[in-house]
This record gives sequence, C-alpha cells and structure tokens, in this order.
Amino acid sequence: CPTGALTHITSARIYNEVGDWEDLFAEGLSGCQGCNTELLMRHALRRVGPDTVLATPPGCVPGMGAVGFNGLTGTKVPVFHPLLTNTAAMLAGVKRQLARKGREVTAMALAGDGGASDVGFQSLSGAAERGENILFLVVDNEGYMNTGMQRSSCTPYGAWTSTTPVGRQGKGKTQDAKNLPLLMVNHRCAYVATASTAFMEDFYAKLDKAIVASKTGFAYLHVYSPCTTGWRFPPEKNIEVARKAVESNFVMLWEFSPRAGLRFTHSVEAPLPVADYLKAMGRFRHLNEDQILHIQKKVEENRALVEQLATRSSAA
Amino acid sequence: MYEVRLHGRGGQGAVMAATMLASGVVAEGRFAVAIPSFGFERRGAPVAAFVRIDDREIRRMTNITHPDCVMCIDPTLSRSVDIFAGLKPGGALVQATEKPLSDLVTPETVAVVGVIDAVRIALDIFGRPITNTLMLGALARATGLVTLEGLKRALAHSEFRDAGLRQNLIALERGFHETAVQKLKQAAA
Amino acid sequence: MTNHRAYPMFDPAKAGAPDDLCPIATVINPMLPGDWRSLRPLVDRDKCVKCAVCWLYCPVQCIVEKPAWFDADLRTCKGCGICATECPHRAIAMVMETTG
Amino acid sequence: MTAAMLDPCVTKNAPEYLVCEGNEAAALAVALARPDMVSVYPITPQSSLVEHLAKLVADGRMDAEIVDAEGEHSVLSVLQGAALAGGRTFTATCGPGLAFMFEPYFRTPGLRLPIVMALVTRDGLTPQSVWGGHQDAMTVREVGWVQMYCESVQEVLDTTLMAFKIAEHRDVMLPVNICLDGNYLSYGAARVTLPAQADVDAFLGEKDVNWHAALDPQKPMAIDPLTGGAGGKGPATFVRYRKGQCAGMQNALRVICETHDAYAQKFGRRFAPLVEEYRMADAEFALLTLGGMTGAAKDAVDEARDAGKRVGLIKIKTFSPFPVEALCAALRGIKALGVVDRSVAFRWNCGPMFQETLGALYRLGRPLPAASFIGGLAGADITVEHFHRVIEQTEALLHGAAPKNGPIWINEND
Repeated sequence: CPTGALTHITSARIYNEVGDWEDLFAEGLSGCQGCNTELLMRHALRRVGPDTVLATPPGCVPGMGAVGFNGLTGTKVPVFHPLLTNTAAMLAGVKRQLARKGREVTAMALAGDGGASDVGFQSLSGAAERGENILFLVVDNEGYMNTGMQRSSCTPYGAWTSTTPVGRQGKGKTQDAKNLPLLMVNHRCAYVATASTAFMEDFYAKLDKAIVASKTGFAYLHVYSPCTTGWRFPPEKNIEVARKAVESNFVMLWEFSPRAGLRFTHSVEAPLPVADYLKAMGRFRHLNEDQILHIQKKVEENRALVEQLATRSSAA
Repeated sequence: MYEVRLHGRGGQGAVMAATMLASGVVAEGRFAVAIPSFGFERRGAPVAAFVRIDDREIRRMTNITHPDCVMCIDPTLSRSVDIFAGLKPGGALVQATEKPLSDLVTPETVAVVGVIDAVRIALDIFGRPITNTLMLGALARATGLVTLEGLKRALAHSEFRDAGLRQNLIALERGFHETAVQKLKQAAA
Repeated sequence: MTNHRAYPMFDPAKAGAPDDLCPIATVINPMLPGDWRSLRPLVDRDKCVKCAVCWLYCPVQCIVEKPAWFDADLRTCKGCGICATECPHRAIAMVMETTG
Repeated sequence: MTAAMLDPCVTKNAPEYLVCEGNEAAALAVALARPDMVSVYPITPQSSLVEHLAKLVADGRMDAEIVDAEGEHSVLSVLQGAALAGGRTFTATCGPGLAFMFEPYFRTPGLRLPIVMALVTRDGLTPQSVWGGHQDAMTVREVGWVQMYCESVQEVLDTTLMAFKIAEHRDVMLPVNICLDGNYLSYGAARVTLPAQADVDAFLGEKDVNWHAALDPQKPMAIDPLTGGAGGKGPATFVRYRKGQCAGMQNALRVICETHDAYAQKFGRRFAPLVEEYRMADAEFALLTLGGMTGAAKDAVDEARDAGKRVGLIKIKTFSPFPVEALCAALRGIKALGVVDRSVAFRWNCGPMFQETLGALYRLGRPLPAASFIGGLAGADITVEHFHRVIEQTEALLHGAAPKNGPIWINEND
C-alpha cells in the first residue's frame, strides 16, 4: 500500500538518524499502556539532547515519574517540578542565568494543556511577550488527565470529562476549546507550530526549528496527545486516533514564524467527516446529532480561520 | 529639633524639595529626615511633606503636626488648605506669592515671614512655574536653617544634570537673594 | 548538538551537599514496567522488513534492532499493542502472556 | 542622592553622607551586593524600590539582569529558576503583591534558595488600603522565610547587605525578607552612609548559592521529586527535609548574630541582631516594639525617663525565626510589658507579636502582666504622644490594673 511505503521510508530515515541517540528518560516510566505523551516526550528530549534543562509542571509528565520519587529520578538531564502556574517564568530564570554565565543550553518545558492554557497562562503569556529563549512544548491531551480527567479550557465541545459528566442533564462540555496555539501566534513568538505523533517526520522537523528558534526567542510547540485512558479508546488505537484527528481537520498541522507567517505543513483538503474521528473514542459516545453538527461546524470555522491566516501570510 | 512642613501641589516638587532640604542639612554635617505625606500625589492636588532637622540622629519617623516652619511653594494653595494648622507660636512662614509683605494675612502664630514672587521668577528661569528650588533658597534666607552652600551641594549630588542643574542653581541663588523677610511683632508664645 | 549521550548524574556526596536541604534525586529509577503486560508482541521475523515503524510509535521506546528484524525489549514493553496495530507489514501479533 | 555613587571613579568624590529614602537605600545595598538577577513588579509602597533598581541598571551602575515579569507570582518564580542556576537574586514586594506571590513564596524555603526580598510592609485588604502596616508580613510569618524588621533608613541599607550573607550561609540556606515599614521607611528619607564597594565585596565573599541543588546540564539531577506519602521511604525522607529546614531556621539565629558582629567590625555600624534592649538596665516595665515605629517609642521612653518613670524598650529585629531566648533574657527583670503591634492576629484578638510573646513568657516561667496595643494600621502614625499613652497604660499594669481582655487600639480616637 502506498501509505505504508511512505511511512516505511520516513520511519527508517528518522531511525537511522537518531536511533543511536540516548533516550534521556529512564527506561521505565509509569505512563499508561499506550501513552502518547510518553511517546512524544521520549522522542522530543532525545532530539533536544543532554545540554538541556527540563521543566515538567504537575501533570502526566512528572506523574509518570519524570522528576522521580523519594530520591529516584526518571530523567537524565536536569529536571524540575515548577508549579502548575509558573513554568515559563521559572524556566526563564534558569535560562537567563545560564546565558549570563555563557552557557548554551536548551531550556525546555513539557507542560500539559491545563497548566499552559488555564492557570499557567499568565506566566506563559508573559514569557512569550518578553521573548524569553525557551522551547515550550505543550502536551495537549485536552484535559487534566493526571488528576482524574477533568475539563480544561483545551477540552473540546461535547467531550465527557469527570467535571463535564454525561447524565440526564449533562451532555459533556458545553463550550468550545480555547485555541492556544493561535493565541501564541498572536504573541508573535519566534516560532509556533502544532504537531501530532501520527506525523512524526513533521513533528521532528518542527522540533528542529523550535530548538533553533529557542536560541533567540520564544518557541512554542503544541503537540496533540490522544489519551487512551481519558478519551476512552484502546491503547493500541492511539496513533490511529491521532491520525484521524488530522485527517478530519479536527487538528490542523501548521507552523508560524513572524518572518514567514503561517503555513500548513500538512494540509488536508478532503477531510474525513469529523464524526469518523469522534466515533473512535468513548468520550464522545453520547453525542447527539446537533452536537456532532456543532463540532463539524467548528472544525470548518477553525479551518477557515487558519486558512485565512495562511493565505494572508503567503500573499504578504 | 526643628520641624518644617512643606505645602505644594502634585507635580510642583514639594516632596523633592523636602528631600533636597534634608540633603542640604546633611551636607553641612547635621541630621535630617524627610517624610512625604502618603496619598495619591496627582498633578495639581494639594500635597504636603515634612522635614525634621537636628544636630543629633533623628529617630522618630512620623508626620509633623506642630511645625516650627511652614513653607508653601504655591501661591493659591492657602485658599483650599489650612497651611497654618498646628504651627507653633513664634513660627516661620515662607510663601510663594506675588503679593507684597504688607498684603499678607497671617495668624498670630507667625513670627517670621519670607515672601517671594516665585512663579514669576520660575517662568523667567525655567519657562515653567516650578518653584521648589527657588523656595528652598527663600527658606534658607528667611530661617537660616540651612546655608545656600549646603543646598548647592545637595543639588550637585542630585539627579539634576547639565542645563537642569545650572537652572536650578540659579533658582536657588535667586530664591535666596530675592526673598523679602520680615519679623512680625506678635503676642508672646 | 553533537553530544547525544547523557552526562553522568550529579553526586551529592562528592559535592558535599547534605541530604536534608533542597530535595533532589540523582539515581535513575530502576523500575521496569515489563510486568504490566497481559499481551506481548510477537514479531514474525520473515515478515519484518526493519522499516522501524514499531520503533517510531513505541511509547516506551523498547524496540531493539536485531540482525534481520526488530524486536521488543520485554523488560520495559508494557504490551500496549501500538506496534502490532501500526506495523505496515502485519509482522507483529499480540499474544497472551503465559501465567507463572 | 545616588549620583553615580557606585562608579568606583566617582565614589572618591561622593559626599560623606547622602540622603535617600528607605526604598532607595535598599536598592543601593542591592547594587552593592552585585546580584545576578533582579525581577520586579510595581506595587505601592514598594514601587520606587524597583524604579531605583531599574535606573541603576539603566545607568550602567549595576550589572544585573532585570526581569520585568508580568506579576509577582512570576517575579519570584524567575528568581527561583535563576537561583537554581547559580544566581544571586533579589526582589521586593508588599501586601497584595505578596499575596499573589504566595504560591512560589511558600515554596522557596523548602527549596533552600537564598533569595533576598525586601518586604515593604503594607496593611491587608479589605478595607481597601495602599498604606503601611505589618499585616502582610505577619500573615506569612510561619512560611519559613527569615524576617528581619528595620528601624531606620540606614538599617535598611545595612540589613539588606547582611541579608545576602545570612541567606547564603551554608548553615542557613534560606530566603530572607528585609521588612521595612511601608510609607514611613520606604518613602521617608534620612541621612545614610554608603559602604565602599570593595569592603562589601570582601564582606560578602564569593557567590555560591546552588552548591546543593543545581539546574545545570553537566550535573544532571531532579529538583524536588515527589517526596513523602504513607509508605516505604516516604515519611522518613520527608521528615528529614523538614528537620533540615527547622535546623536552618535555628542556625539562622546564630548566623544573624555573627553576621551583625562581622558587619560592625567591617563597617563600624552595630545593630542589635535579634532583640535590642534600650534603657532596660534598671527598667521596671517595658514596651516591646517592631520596625519603624521604634524611633518614636525611644523618644517617648527618654521623655518618660526624664519624668522619673523606670521604663525601658525592647525592640525585636529578627521576628522569624522568633528569638525566644534573647527575648526571655530581655524580659527577665521587668514586671509589666506593653506590646505594640502594627497588625492584627485575628485568631487571638491581639497583636501577632503579643501572641508570640505569650509563648516566650511561658518559656520565661514567670507570669508577667502584659497588654496588647495595636496601632499604625493602614498608614496611621504612631507618634511620641501615642507612645506616652502606651507607657501610662503599661505602667498601670505595674500598679495592679488588670490587663484588658483584647487589644487596645492606639489610633481609635485620632
């Protein structure tokens, strides 16, 4: 099959390049079986390399043992727990002080969507405005999964979470998700991109650009991370779910820099109906037709908005 | 201990004048403390500042309610503020005004008055009605509390530079020399 | 980015840092989650073309290269089954772990 | 004024004394301490402190990173990062800013980071107030920061310099607040002497703030892993860290004394490190004061002495850790005590310092009639006249008057 052949070449190319590089997390981390976050963070940190200081605010990343427990650690680079609220600020202090001493390091955050878009947003926004030299990677699993799958502002409309439960009255979240990556575009960060682990080559290319951008400005990478436990789908379907999100335009893959503007890196011109994506997981099982219609309409609206930004960029 | 209360309007530099007066006193080897009144110092609104002067270390960091001297750097302020409140008998008044000494109405507590047409002179020097350094010169003349030399040294160590410094030194001099001083006959304290 | 190996971990004893100041950890957690598995990946060596798709998508990064095929390191494989689902050549099957 | 005092070439021609407000004195001390990073956010009555710092950097008289963060929460967070990367750090805040900063503030002592922060004390909300009072500092007194209160502008300058030495001492390794009364000390200007840069360099010595915990790629470690829980090594590990933190606080009592001694030797200015005893030698009764109110209280004590009253004064400088032994020693000879607070301990219906003193009295093992006075709230003045009334009411205890149940409000009838 043509898709398989393509994947074959790509995967081998990445493997040939970085397969030998050390995985900078402990061999054993206690992420759920089939955890997409564990997948993306292992790839990301290996790519960024050992000259890194890593910040992992409360969430699944430290929850699976990245910062360790009672004297044991899960990471082979310096790693710390910021507060849920101050990741970007604390990292900015680390980076500036090391730069002051003439040390070149990558200051990297692996933050969840809740800590980035809700309670940590002020700190994130402030650091982006100041142009702190940080690589801020948001793992977007669309909710507070580590604390028991509660709603965040990145949770999509209609989704079941433990704080937007489904019952006689409740039909999941009643608001649309906050579009955090577009907010970061509006901060005119040195680099902003969205990524998905179903499109690894795209993810790697963006990581490379983000690493470079973080040397002189604020680099923001928003990676969608389907959560087998919180979204209610079998672990082995993880990449499939991630892929369908992109193929339905529920998730769009693009990148932005102030000079080049915004461009799609994988434009889906003939998307799947969003229902095909929603059906792949249990958190949307209760949706009625109106809700599905609402989500389909939002997907198209979002697509139109990003398209408009992309068109303007290419015209400029 | 000698206590001075300065009155002015936000933006005229009364608080800065208080610090400058303290600096002038300290430059002469004595002790001084300057305390601004704490409010919202909006441009135009009445403000006050306090200065204590002594030959030994001053410990109390409090407002001044019974001053020995009142200095008012704005000619119209006394219409809205009781600048004489709490003035000690035998006290001094240093007032910016275009009126001659004879036209000035003062309470019985005032024993010494120094007046100067500070706004006119300020417009002459700065092109703006900034009266604070002028009035320090006037205070030095009227009370002898600080020397002109001490105030000049304070100015030299201030944030003023170049043209600003030169203008303010002129203002000090003119404030000192163009102030009319009169000792009033008054009831014994 | 020339260095792709971890630096040696900080040694608090050597640095004279007492163990009652800022909480730190300098020993890599030796936990191995291989025992979480109820299903295990079984690679059909004839079908494997070493395309590395299994490696690319394995969340625990436990896929190791063998002379003519890729295999899972069972010390850390949690048995999620992503490799079996994603293998374009259907070369991996998930089989029940045997008891005992 | 500041006038390029820190440029070594200009220092020679600097005046013997300068006049500056407390906020500027703190800023000058910070510049002399050569921090790596200063992060700031404006708030009344602290704002001029950060303005002075920004100006010192802008004028090239201070070589430090200034991070204008988007709020106090990030201000302290930036400094935590910088300290973990080896930087000497400083900030300042007050009142609502401290409240907003609380989450990282609460965490700093546990990380054992020697961050120095001026706390330009301000009363608590609500009623809405932008003026001084100790309510903010008192509210966080149990968090684990070292807190020293200053009486004069000169003491602000000198204590700020000492704070770095105390915080970074290997036996302490704790963050330090220099508490200066909002308004009266922050904006009050007085004569101060500026130490010479070379002397300060010698006094403070080498910066070494992250020898115990570092974010440095070449020394990989995890900072603050999950610790505790109810099983395995958790409880013992957690207790070990807590005991370490308590030991640091207790060591601070000793180190504060040593540092004040060393400072007096180097710079010729001696301040009582923990508790100051003023005219206590033959005192029958005493006032207990804190911070900027003390000067007026001393003037009142002198006048009362002239009138034949055998009154003395005890000033607490180091409030956290609470100097129990030093306070007991000061209380040993007296028969009545009036404690003057500039804030409220709501739970005990008295002043916080009064409440703490009750603990010390238990340690003293001798009942002592004591009254709680609360004044100077929200910028109110506690004048010499007020202190005369405090002296009278405390003296009444000496003659058998029963202490009032509840505080005596100093400014109630102003």
